[in-house]
Amino acid sequence: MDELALLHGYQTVGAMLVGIGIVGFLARRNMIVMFLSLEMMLQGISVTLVSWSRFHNDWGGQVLTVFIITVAACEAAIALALVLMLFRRAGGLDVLFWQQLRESNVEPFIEHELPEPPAEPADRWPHLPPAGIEPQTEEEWHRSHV
Amino acid sequence: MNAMQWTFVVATISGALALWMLLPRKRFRGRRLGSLLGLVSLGLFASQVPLPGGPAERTVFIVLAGVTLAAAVCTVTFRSPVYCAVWFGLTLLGVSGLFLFQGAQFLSVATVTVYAGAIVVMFLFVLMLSDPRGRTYYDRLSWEAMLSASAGAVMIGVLSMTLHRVFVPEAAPPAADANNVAVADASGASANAEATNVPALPEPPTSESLQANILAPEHVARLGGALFSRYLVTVEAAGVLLLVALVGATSIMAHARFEQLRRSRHGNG
Amino acid sequence: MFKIETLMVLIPGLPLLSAIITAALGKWLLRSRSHWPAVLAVGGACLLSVLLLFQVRREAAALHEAGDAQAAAHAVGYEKTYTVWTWAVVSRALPARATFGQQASETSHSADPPGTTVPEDSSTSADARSLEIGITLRADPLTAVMLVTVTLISLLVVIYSIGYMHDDVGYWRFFTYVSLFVFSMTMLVSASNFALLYVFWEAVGLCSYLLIGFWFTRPAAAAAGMKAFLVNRVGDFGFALGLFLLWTTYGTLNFHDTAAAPGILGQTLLADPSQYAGGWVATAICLLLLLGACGKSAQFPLHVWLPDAMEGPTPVSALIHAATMVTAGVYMVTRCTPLYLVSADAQQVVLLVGMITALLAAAIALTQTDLKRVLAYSTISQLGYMFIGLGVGTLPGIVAGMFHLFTHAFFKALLFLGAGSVMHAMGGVIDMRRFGGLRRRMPVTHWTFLIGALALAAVAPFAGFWSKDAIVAAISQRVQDDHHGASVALYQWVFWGSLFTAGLTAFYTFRAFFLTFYGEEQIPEEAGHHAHESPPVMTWPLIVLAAASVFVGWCFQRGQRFDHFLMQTPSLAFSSAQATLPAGEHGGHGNVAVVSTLVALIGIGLAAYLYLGDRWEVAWIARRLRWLYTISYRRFFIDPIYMALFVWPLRGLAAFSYWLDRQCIDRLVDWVGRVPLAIGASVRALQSGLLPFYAMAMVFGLLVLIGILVR
Amino acid sequence: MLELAAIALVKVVILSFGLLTAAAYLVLLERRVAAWVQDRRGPNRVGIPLTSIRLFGLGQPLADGLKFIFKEEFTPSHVDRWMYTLAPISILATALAVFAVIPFGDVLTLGGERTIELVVAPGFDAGAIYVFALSSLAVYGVILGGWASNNKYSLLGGLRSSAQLIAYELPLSLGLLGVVVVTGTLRLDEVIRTQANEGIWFAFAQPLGLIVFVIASFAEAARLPFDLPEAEQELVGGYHTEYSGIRLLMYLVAEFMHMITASFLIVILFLGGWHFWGLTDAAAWGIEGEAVPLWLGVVRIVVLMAKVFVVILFFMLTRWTWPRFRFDQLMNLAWKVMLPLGIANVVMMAVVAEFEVPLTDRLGRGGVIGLTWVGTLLTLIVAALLVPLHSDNRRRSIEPDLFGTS
Repeated sequence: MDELALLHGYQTVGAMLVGIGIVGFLARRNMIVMFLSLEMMLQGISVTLVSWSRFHNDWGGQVLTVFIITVAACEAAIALALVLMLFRRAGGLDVLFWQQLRESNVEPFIEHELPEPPAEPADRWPHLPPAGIEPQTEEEWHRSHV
Repeated sequence: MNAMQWTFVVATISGALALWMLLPRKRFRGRRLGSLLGLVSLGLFASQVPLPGGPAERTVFIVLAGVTLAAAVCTVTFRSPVYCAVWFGLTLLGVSGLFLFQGAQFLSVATVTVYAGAIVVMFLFVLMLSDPRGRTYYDRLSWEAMLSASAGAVMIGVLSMTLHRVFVPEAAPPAADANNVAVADASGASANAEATNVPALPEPPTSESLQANILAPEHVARLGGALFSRYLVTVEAAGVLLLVALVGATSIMAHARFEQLRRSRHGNG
Repeated sequence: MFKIETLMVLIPGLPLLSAIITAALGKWLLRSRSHWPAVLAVGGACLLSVLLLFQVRREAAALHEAGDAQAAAHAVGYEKTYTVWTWAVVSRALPARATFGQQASETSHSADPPGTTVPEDSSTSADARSLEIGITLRADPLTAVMLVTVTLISLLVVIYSIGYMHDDVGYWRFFTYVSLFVFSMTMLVSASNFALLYVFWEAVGLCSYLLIGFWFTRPAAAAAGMKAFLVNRVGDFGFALGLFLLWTTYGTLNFHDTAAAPGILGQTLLADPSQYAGGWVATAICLLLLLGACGKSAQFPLHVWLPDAMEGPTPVSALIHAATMVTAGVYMVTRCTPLYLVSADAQQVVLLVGMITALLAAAIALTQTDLKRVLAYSTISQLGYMFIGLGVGTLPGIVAGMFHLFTHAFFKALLFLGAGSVMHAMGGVIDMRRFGGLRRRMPVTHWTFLIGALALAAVAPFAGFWSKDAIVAAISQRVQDDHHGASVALYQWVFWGSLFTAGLTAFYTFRAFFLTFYGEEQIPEEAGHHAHESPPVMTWPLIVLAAASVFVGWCFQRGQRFDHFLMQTPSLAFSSAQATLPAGEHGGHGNVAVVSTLVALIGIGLAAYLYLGDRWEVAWIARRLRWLYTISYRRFFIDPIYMALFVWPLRGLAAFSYWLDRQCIDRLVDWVGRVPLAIGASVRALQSGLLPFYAMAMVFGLLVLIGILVR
Repeated sequence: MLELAAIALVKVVILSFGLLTAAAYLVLLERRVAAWVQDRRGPNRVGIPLTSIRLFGLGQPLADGLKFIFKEEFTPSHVDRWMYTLAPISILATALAVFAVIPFGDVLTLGGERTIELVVAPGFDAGAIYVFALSSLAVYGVILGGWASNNKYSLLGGLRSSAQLIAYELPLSLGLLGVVVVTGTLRLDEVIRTQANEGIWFAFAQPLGLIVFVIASFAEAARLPFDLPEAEQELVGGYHTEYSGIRLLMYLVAEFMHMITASFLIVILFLGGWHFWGLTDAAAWGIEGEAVPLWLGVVRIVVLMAKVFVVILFFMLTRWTWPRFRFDQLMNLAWKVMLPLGIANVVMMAVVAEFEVPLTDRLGRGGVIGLTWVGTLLTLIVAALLVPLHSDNRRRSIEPDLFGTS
């Protein structure tokens, strides 16, 4: 295999994962999704590390990735605990619930125009199977007999 | 600006647009156009990357990378957080496949075990308990969608262009001064590398040397050997870190539970 | 049985152990059993001290017999030192200024590794002084006597405290402090090094501070503790200066000789007293040390803290502020006798200070109504007596001062504990006007207090008589010897003054005694239901002390045992060789004894006449000699004078500094602080609290960095 | 290259068909066993269609399968359609994919020289972890199915199940770790080979590991007494309450696949895999050299399958003899009993592996094994003494006594 091309491809994939992770981290407001984006960035780094490990024919990159996984596990544990606590206090996972640490004279960021909540789909009762006879209502039965 | 640079610029712009369209916003969503633009962008980026190996390997790589990146985009753009998590699980599977493609068996399996098996499941837990239907407003809003998308896309563009410059030196742009084109051409790639501060890459490894070391059949034993000899101290540190994280998470939750109990005892006081 | 070194280490070690144990476990584990470590440790220390005393006596006697001729020639005493470990070593601390350049050039090319001994070259050895502070303990007769006194009184007081403090919230704390005090005091008297002496000098000061302010929730107690601490600082400042002067003069701070340098009070210098620095240096050293002693021993200018220190628990007053700690100054001056003998001026200052203190305190004590304060002023007065003894400048005088220290410890502890017993019964009331006629309710306290009062008044067979008499005799001896001396008038005045003071002492002591135990029975309402005799754990120490107050003077004075024993101390042994008078002419002063006893009896009689029953003369005197009465009652206005002289100016200075700090410096700082504030205000809007915003900033920063890196 | 792919494909096909069929017939077996335990007859009617030959009801699975397949594909309107479909697919896919690294025999020698290893992915060095990775992915099927059904029973079942699976993964891997420490490899065929070479199954050498592993496998396979995810009496079937038709079939098959996987793992790790004394040893048959003749390979496959069958029977008998745990008991058991026991096992095995040479010199092989048995007994006694009785059903305060008031 062309090792250089392999490395190039992996580096590009890693860079893209990092970039997409950045987009997710910046744009999304759900704390859990932000966290997923963060993990995605870590994945991008892992990809590049593993590819360098192969290119240099050295175990260091893979070992480092093992440590990244370890750290990610720790991070997930702590972050999840924190997020749960924040959720319990604020009643939501929005990261913008937590902007109390701003300067006192800075206006809080408030979303004035919230999107419409999606319409709950009307309760659709299960269809009867197409086979069989459709039952008549009482009224229809009455009409047919008038 | 030559064609290569134009490609990167177009790819970056279309990527930014695609991400912007795909990200949840208040009204307009334009998912199809976004997807299309995203595919275009991905294709443009991919067109600048030489693909490794024979046709079978190329196919496998393209599929793996494509699935990974598509799943990654879906992770950050889907509205329902549960879907995001599932897409992230798919991203992880893709990354795991990429690892396996590189011969890093242990890592590929460990990634799935730890990330997909434990971390993401935990997140799914939280998501399901916090908001089972995914109908909250903050999942339907992005913070500065355009700016964020541009930042990410520019990051990707800059990094890809840099990678391209490093790995494909002969395709690098000529020096900025148009008068020196001939000189730059004459001096060749190495001079160009010097001019752009690009360090020279080491020789790629041969297949035999890889088989002797990093692709050896006794993969796990080798990795373990490296972990527990050269990186032993780091392993210990990681162990301590895990322990501390365990204690920390437990104490945070215990504190929360304590607070809850206290409030229930003293009548919300 | 024990090696003498073991004893030396164990005596301070046991109380230290007890202090640590009580401090660590007292609050949680021991609680109401907190006294056990202290009792056991102090008891053990007392036992070991007695053993040490006998051992020292035996060895000293052996030394005397073995090298009789040589000992007589050099007049060396017995001493034993033991270095536990070397605490601080600074070699070649101070190259002499004159040879600095040469010294530097020498050291620069000397390849000696650090730690090698100072070169023996005589020209440089004087300059190359190395400061070595070892935890060095010594055993000699003086130390042994002090150790026995301290630990014995401490043991009795600790036992007494079990009853006195029994339901105090700080029970464990009390015994921690007391153990710590005993440790510090034993270390102080067994230190063989001025630096170590100074350390434990401060340590006993600290314990005193802690114990005066033991009931720190009472503002008066807290203020008294602070006052004691601050007044002592004045003295300690002088003491520290004295130490510096000693160091620059002699190049060492050790008492004993070491390999590096002969000690200040070591055999080498003692054998050849001409090596002592004379002139103004000697006087300065002595006066500075005296200042320290004045602070600790509450002598005239610095005596003001001691009466206030009575705010502490009464056992503490008995132990620290009457019997042991306040005698540290006396001990120190005695220890430094060779230094004082060099400077006659300093000796006379000591004498004068002692005289003024004794007279002043006695005069104040005449009119005080607070029983503990009367005792406090009598303590000051008696300490003044000790200083008179030390200031006489003859060996009998010095020994008499030490002897008075020894006997005074017993009967003053007795009196204080008796007062504590009364106070305990009266529910904390100590004003003599509010109680009276307690002799039937508290028979044991009454009798023991009587014995103590007789001893203090120096009535014939009691302890105080022998020691005070010895001092007066020493002065009279001096008067006789100095017939034609320049300062004979001074000694003459001091002689009469001390006799007069003795009379005053007898008077005020019995005034207090009569007011407390005789007259109409009167009990304050605070006493409640426990206006009765104290429990046995409190009365037994009183009885023991009373017995000691009766016999201790006669026992030790008989055949001048105490004198002979104390003479074995190296510095005193040297002094006996140097003194103007040979020792042993003590006792030929029958007429003096008769006179002083008469004076005491007159004082007692006067007190009995005035205060047994309701006499109109008391009121008449108070009315007719109103100004005298007021001066005495208001303690010669010394506190207001100090207030005006020191405290108010300092407060004014502090107020001015405060104003300066607030109005000028702080303003300046504020203005400096506004610069970053102004800068910060311009970028404050960035601190929006929005996490994504921060992340965005980071990403843009990263982009810029990457852009710069890849150009 | 192509040849390798072809061989792998053949293996995959054989394995999947074999497993699916086996799963189908195991349903029948289970029903028969249940009937036997409860002293009734069970399904014995369906035989060959269109005839009256009953064949002990062997046609029943076919009928069941047909019924499931031809039932209407019913999707409730309130479910999340994508996830609702994805969940059973993912659980079946992972359940099948596990078998990529599980050896179902030793080697087959075809034509005298070509040997085929009976594993789908023969060179995979991290096989054991792969098994764990995929079994942890099985959680997705359960939790997503529960969530997508949009039904509180389903969601509770899914959450319970995932908590249970995650909790019991730890003792499971600790049980495995004991074996790994001793053998020094993560390849399952190597594990079997180690046992075959020594002639001592790890069930004898590591009894504590076996106990921990078996109990954890029961929980991982969600079989009674750990079938809380379904708990028909409480949760109306748990996460597949809303499922029917072929999707339900996938879930059921996957469940049986999990049981089969667990049985395979128990057999491979602790019961010697294809090894049986005298029966599978080449030396016992007088065969020299490394080569294994075809018939011996077949014998080994048969031995392995027989062992797996026995373990599966054990699973089924357990199901009909034990009551179900309560959820807190389940969790207590996982974290307070199984985890310490697993750690004790690992420590014990690490000691044995570290001091193997001196211990064997001093005590002999049997002595070392005896030592581990003694250690196991001691550990179990200590655990029994320390751990509160989990069958204690008396009412007690749920709140921890944080304030020290009671």
